[in-house]
Amino acid sequence: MMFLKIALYLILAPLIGGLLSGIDRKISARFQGRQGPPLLQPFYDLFKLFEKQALVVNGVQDFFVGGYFVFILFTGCLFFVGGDLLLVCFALTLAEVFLMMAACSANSPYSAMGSQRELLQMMAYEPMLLLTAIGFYIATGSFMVDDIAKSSVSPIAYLPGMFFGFLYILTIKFRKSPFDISTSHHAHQEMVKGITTELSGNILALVELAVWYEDVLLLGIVGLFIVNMQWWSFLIAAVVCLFAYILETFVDNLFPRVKWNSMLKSTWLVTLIAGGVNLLILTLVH
Amino acid sequence: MSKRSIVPFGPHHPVLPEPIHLDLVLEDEKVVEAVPSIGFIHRGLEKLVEKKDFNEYVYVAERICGICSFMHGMGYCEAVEHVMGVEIPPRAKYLRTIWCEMSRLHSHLMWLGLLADAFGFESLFMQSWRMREKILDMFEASTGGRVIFSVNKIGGEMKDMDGDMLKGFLKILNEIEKELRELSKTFLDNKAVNSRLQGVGFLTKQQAHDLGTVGPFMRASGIDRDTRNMGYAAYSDIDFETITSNAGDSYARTEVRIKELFQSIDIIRQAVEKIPSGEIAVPVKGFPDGEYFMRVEQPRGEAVYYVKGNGTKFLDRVRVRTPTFANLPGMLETLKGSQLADVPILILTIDPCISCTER
Amino acid sequence: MNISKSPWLLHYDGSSCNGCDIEVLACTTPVYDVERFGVINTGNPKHADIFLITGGINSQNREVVKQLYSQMPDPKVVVAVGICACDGGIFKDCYNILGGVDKVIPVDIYVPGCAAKPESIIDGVVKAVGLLDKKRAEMKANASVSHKED
Amino acid sequence: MNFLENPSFSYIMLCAFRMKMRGNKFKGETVVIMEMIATLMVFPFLAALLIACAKPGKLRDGLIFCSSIVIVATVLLLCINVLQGGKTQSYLMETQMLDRIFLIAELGLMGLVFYYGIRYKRYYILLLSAAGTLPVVWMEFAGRGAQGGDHIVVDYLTLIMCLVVGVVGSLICVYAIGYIKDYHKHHTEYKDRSSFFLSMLFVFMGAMFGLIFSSNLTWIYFFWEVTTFCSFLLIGYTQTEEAINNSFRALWMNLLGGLGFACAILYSSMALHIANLQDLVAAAANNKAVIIPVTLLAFAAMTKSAQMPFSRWLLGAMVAPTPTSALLHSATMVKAGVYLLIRLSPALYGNLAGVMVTSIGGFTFFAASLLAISQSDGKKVLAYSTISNLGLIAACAGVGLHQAVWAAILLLVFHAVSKSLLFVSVGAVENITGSRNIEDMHGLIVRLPKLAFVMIVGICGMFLAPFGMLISKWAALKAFVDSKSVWLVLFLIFGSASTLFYWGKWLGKLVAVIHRSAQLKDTVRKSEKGSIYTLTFLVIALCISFPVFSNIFVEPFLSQTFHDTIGAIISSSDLNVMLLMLCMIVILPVTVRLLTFGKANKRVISYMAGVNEGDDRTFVDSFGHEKSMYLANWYMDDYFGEKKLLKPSLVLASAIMTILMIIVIGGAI
Amino acid sequence: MKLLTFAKTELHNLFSKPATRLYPQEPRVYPERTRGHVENDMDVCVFCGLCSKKCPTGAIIVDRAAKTWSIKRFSCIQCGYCVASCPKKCISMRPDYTQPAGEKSTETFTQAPKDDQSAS
Amino acid sequence: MPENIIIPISPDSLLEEVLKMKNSECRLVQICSVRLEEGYELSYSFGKDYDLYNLRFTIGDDEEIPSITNIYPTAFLYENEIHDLFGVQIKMISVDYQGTLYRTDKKTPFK
Ligand code: NFV
Ligand code: SF4
Ligand code: SF4
Ligand code: SF4
Repeated sequence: MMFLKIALYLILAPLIGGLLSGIDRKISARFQGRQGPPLLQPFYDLFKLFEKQALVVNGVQDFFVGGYFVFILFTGCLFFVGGDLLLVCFALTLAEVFLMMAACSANSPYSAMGSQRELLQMMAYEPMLLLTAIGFYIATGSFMVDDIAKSSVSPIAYLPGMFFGFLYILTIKFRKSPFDISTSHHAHQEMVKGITTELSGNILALVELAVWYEDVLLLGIVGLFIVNMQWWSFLIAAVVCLFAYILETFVDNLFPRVKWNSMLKSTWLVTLIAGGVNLLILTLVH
Repeated sequence: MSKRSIVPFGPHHPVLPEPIHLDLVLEDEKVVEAVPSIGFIHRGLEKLVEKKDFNEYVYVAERICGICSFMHGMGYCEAVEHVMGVEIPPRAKYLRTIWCEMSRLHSHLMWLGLLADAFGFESLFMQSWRMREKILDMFEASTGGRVIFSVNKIGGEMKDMDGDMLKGFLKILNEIEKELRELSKTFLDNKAVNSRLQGVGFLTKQQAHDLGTVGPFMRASGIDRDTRNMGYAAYSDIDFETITSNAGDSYARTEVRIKELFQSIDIIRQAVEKIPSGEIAVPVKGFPDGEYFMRVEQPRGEAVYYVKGNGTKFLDRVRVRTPTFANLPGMLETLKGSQLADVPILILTIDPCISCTER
Repeated sequence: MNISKSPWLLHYDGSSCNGCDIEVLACTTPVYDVERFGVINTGNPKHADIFLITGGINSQNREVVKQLYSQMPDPKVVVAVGICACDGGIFKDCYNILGGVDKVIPVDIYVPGCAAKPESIIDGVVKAVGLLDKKRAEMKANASVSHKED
Repeated sequence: MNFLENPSFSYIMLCAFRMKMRGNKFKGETVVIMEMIATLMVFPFLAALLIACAKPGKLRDGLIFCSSIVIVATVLLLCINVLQGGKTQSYLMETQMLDRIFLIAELGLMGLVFYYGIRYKRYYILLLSAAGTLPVVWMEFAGRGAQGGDHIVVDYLTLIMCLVVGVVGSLICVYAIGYIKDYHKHHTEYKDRSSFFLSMLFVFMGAMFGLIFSSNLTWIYFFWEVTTFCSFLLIGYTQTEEAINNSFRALWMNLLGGLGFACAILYSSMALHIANLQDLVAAAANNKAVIIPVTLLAFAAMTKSAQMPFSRWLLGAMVAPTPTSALLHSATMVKAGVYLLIRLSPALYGNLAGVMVTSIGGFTFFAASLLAISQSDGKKVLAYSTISNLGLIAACAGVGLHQAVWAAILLLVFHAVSKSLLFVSVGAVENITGSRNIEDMHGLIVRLPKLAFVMIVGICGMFLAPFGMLISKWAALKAFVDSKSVWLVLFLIFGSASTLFYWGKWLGKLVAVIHRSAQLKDTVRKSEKGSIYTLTFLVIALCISFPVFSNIFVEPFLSQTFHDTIGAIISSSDLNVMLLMLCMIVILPVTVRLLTFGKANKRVISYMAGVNEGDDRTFVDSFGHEKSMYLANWYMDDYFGEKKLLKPSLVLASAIMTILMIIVIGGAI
Repeated sequence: MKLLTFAKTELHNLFSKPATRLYPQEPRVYPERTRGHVENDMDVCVFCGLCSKKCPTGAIIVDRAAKTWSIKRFSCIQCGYCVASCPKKCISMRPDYTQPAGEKSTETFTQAPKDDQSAS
Repeated sequence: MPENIIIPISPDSLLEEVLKMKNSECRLVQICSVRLEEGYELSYSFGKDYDLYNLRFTIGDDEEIPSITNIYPTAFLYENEIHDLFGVQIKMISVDYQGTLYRTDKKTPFK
């Protein structure tokens, strides 16, 4: 069963992630009054990148990116086999640190600046991520994804604030405007391409692929707010996930990119207010 | 060692529409020092006067820049006309005025888009450029070019716009005006956008004066000067007021430019109403002899065309002082102490045009 | 899979007058929307497949263009947009213009026009895309040949 | 040679022990244990004496090396012996004479403090010292003190502390052999008093052993004051203006804590008739007034472990040569504070004293990790990180729950090992490059690959899954949630996020791959190397084996202290997952290399906006010249700088502490 | 709300037809004035060479002897100066464009011998 | 339309005249050089409202003129440009690019 789940995740996640990314690009284009690329464009891009020669500035970049890739996959597997949510957060951090180190190792100005910003982003969203896990724990009595998914009431009933907070940091994690400060899907960044500046060809492809895996993982957490014992709750969760994703696209097109200090301040504030108050009430009631 | 990074910014950089280079000294992301370097687009076209005769040079002049192309051609022509004492027909003056303002419209809309892009608002960029396309269509229909027009010549214009065409244009302008109202809300009222513009790149009135700034960049710091008031082309017949703002920051510059968009639409309307019929050019005889400093208000501010002739068909000297050249010191001033994330905005709020600057 | 389905652009403004430059940018905006062909304006040589250059080469940007070109991964295609990029255009007699882009790097596609119209730029890109596939096939063939030699 | 008095006292003590033991009828096995304890308490002082007299040279180095080995061996033997016995041992019920000796030593110590106070014209020191020592001495001599109770207790916590102090402490001493030579080579402006320095390190260890074995409050107090005084001497080692100022700051803060300790002794002896730490904690359950000495002791502990209003002394301690910092931060001194808090923790459960400790601890954790962000001095970052981690340990101890204490102990151990590793590696780097600034560690992976690797291990050990500290943080988080401490949870999550930032950026600096030509010659000495690699090994070994460690040492202690046993804090499935992660990290480089992936890669220069000059080091600047590119990390001084944050944090922490202390003590009276 | 000023435009765009012109699937119809490329009515040309002399980029080569008129399409900047200066008004500006190509080619037109015409 | 006012001065009185302009609240509009058979003709243009005052003087090929960047700091771009393109010797420009503002292959092409 566990291996089946892992296999399913490993196979389906990139498909779903790629497709979502395609939807994102298509809808973004339509928001901007453009025709937009074909739906399968992200896959074309990925295959192309795998076909291309990779340019590296040193020999350790691919090692770090490999670490990033492997640990993102690992984290996803851990989540979908029903592992410990806190450990999922920690493993995700580890993966991100690998990516950050890949950027630093390049020793190039834009990639280094990107890595500092990436760290800052991590600093911004990390509290809310942990708080979400804690929220699940208090609401359902367990950190295990398996147990949380089997609760009798959807956790969101207890965790509306956390849900909001999580959606908020999701913008950072999805690298969407206004929080796409370390690297962006859009061109014209003061960072050039930020952390991915020095990555190219198949190494870049790995990063893209990892992002898809990660997107699915994050949407999994969104879904976790919704699911409960009933089978149909999974359907609702899927719809909510899709909706959350499109919402992020909408937001992406609605805001200018903010500066790092606004990002940090607002994210921490939202964490403190939406998450903290939710936590306070939960502990008082439970 | 220090907590300062030293990094190159440009000449190739995705936020830069054109190559310019800055040595940035950064603390975290605070710009401690910015040393500019230009010359990546320098062609040396002023020296072409030795090879192209003064009539042919119009085509060079309008290729100083593809954004403010029309007024470059016109400014050069007016300067030579002054030297030669040529009076162009009134209809030509009005045609020039209309095209001037259309240039301003497309340039400012383009700038709005680039600014939006600089603060990472892609959809706003798309929206602005989408509107700009309408102006370009108008240009294409009237001049045959979208960015390089080739309608100016010494002594007048080469192409005319008939009544139907002008009427059609007015209709399009009405549409644009409506869309512009909607668009300006996002630029001027949106809190998130405001946070990226307000207080960013502040320049006092005194600084603006001392640094010799021109155009909307200067007017946003509260100096009331607009070269159009000198009344070249048909501006002396047109009723308009100089737009200024006192805030002196990037927001004020946006505001001034947006207001100028509405103003340009208004000027075109007035011009279409008043345009007299008649010839669009007079024949020009002889060769220029003498000198003149011609000043016109480009979208980015006052440009100076200095022409010196010697009585042959080759001029002695043509010198163009473009607004961006004058605004660069002001931009450097605003860069000091700014955030790296603001650097694109600061570079853009002067609406730099490097190919103009370097010629 | 065809590379041609995902051509990513790097745009550098050599010493253009901005005319071609803004037309290239206009291609990405709603009315022309080159993303229809999967084109992304990456702004980073290391991600790009197609190098779009507007304007001619002068003494100061010569090295820059060469460097950007060298930082692009294979296969890559160079498109010279505008007459300036093709042969220096009206500025070719200027003291600081060395000529078209082909003076410093090999150019695969020339897009004429002053300024080049968005439509011709699109045509140029579509042509470039075709070349990309060809170059990749060659690259693969070469790679397998050298493998056998090992 | 005033400091020699300590060792001479200790020699007397050793004799006294022996006499005492002959008098008691112990079973053979216990006698062995007792002998070992006595050795640990006395031997370091003896070693110190010898080292102090020795001239710098091979002989002295050998002496240090052998002494360290003796100490480590004794500690290990002791552990094995006690573990075989399997229960808590307590000794020395009646020790009139020893008590007297301690009191005299106490007075001697006061005399020394007086001497320095007068010599450097810091008269407030005299006041503080006298105010603490004299009443206690008076109480004892006047016979007003409580009698009875064990004087020496050995339980699992003692063993853990023994291991930390013995093993880590000895490694640092060994490291110091090589370090101090280089130090004086680089700093010819300071007088070479290395023998004194090295001997003080041993005195310190001896005092720590004394402190952790003692159970009698007066004894603990004595050793407590010895560590205070020792750290004073060590911090002031270079005798520069700054060093002296900082050493006095450390002295007065710790004396103030000592004063609190003295008050606690007075109160508990005279009002409660309890003279022994364990008894005091045990009495907390049914005697409300116990909270007063407990609060005072907690106060003392927090000064010693540099909690927020008192954090500045630890930062000042940075002026001393690195082994001092390593010792103060990891194995000794500050650990004495949190050790005491852990001992007290059952008495802190669910009362205001506990609230005081948790809120100060939690706040310190958060504030210090924010402050660390703005630091570029490697040692200062380490210092703030120490303060912050101690805060976390204190908070855990203050919660007073089974799980929390588990976390506290593991944090203590992991921190000791990782932090000392970091200190010694920073020290080694400093000796080679002449700078301990993190900015200067740019590209260390190329310049000094081995040291960089070691440092990376240390840093990962501080904040990354699946390495040490994170596991304990994880347990702490669970404990906070379970105890419904919302504030602590918030402090912890925000604090960890900041922790992530400052470690992450340091890590980034290290791994930057710079030009080969920057490679440096690795001149780390043998002794330093030995110590560094052993510590590295320990960090990794602990990561892998901590469940075993927890099983053998921590859980038995907890079931003793809390009289219940609960299941594994971290489930075995999670442990497996983490082990898997560890394995993945290890095999990753191999797999990446093995996969065809990356074979066709082509090396190019990095992107520098098109103006890169030849290689990655320089670019063409605005004047057309070559300029070297330079990359610095973020410090966000405007937000997290000391100027911005330090004062408010200190004020806030002082306010919390004062108010809570007044409420607690006032309420109890 | 003051944060969502763009939402209206955004949603409007989503639900209306994109502004994109589907070039090249749908060919573009240019306005008549568009300066695309120059063409010479070879029958009228008298090979006076004025166009060649005036052309700012030297794109036109006139060979009187061979009766050829060539244009370097990849040098022509569509300024229209040749059109304006041709005494016979045989050069005209056409809206459609020279196609991009891999090589910079020159197009040469030869005047058909006049007598041939009358003969047929 | 306001006229161009050309004020002939001697090269030695340049700083003095520029200072006068500064004191009467003029802004620097531009500096322009024209190559003569021998030497250069320089115009320093100052603006007040819509009036344009041009200080005009000629110098010989090897003559040196002082920089006005002390009075008008923004003149540095103009002065560097004139130096790089024409080869006019200007003393003590603050921020002197020393010929690298325009890095042309052919040095001082207007000379
Ligand atoms: N700077 C500048 Fe221009 C304008 N407006 C002109 O003179 O854009 Ni290219
Ligand atoms: S080809 Fe024409 S429009 Fe394009 S850059 Fe050159 S001069 Fe400008
Ligand atoms: S100017 Fe006209 S007639 Fe003369 S050669 Fe050219 S095309 Fe022929
Ligand atoms: S349009 Fe202009 S460039 Fe083209 S051939 Fe005619 S004169 Fe020459």
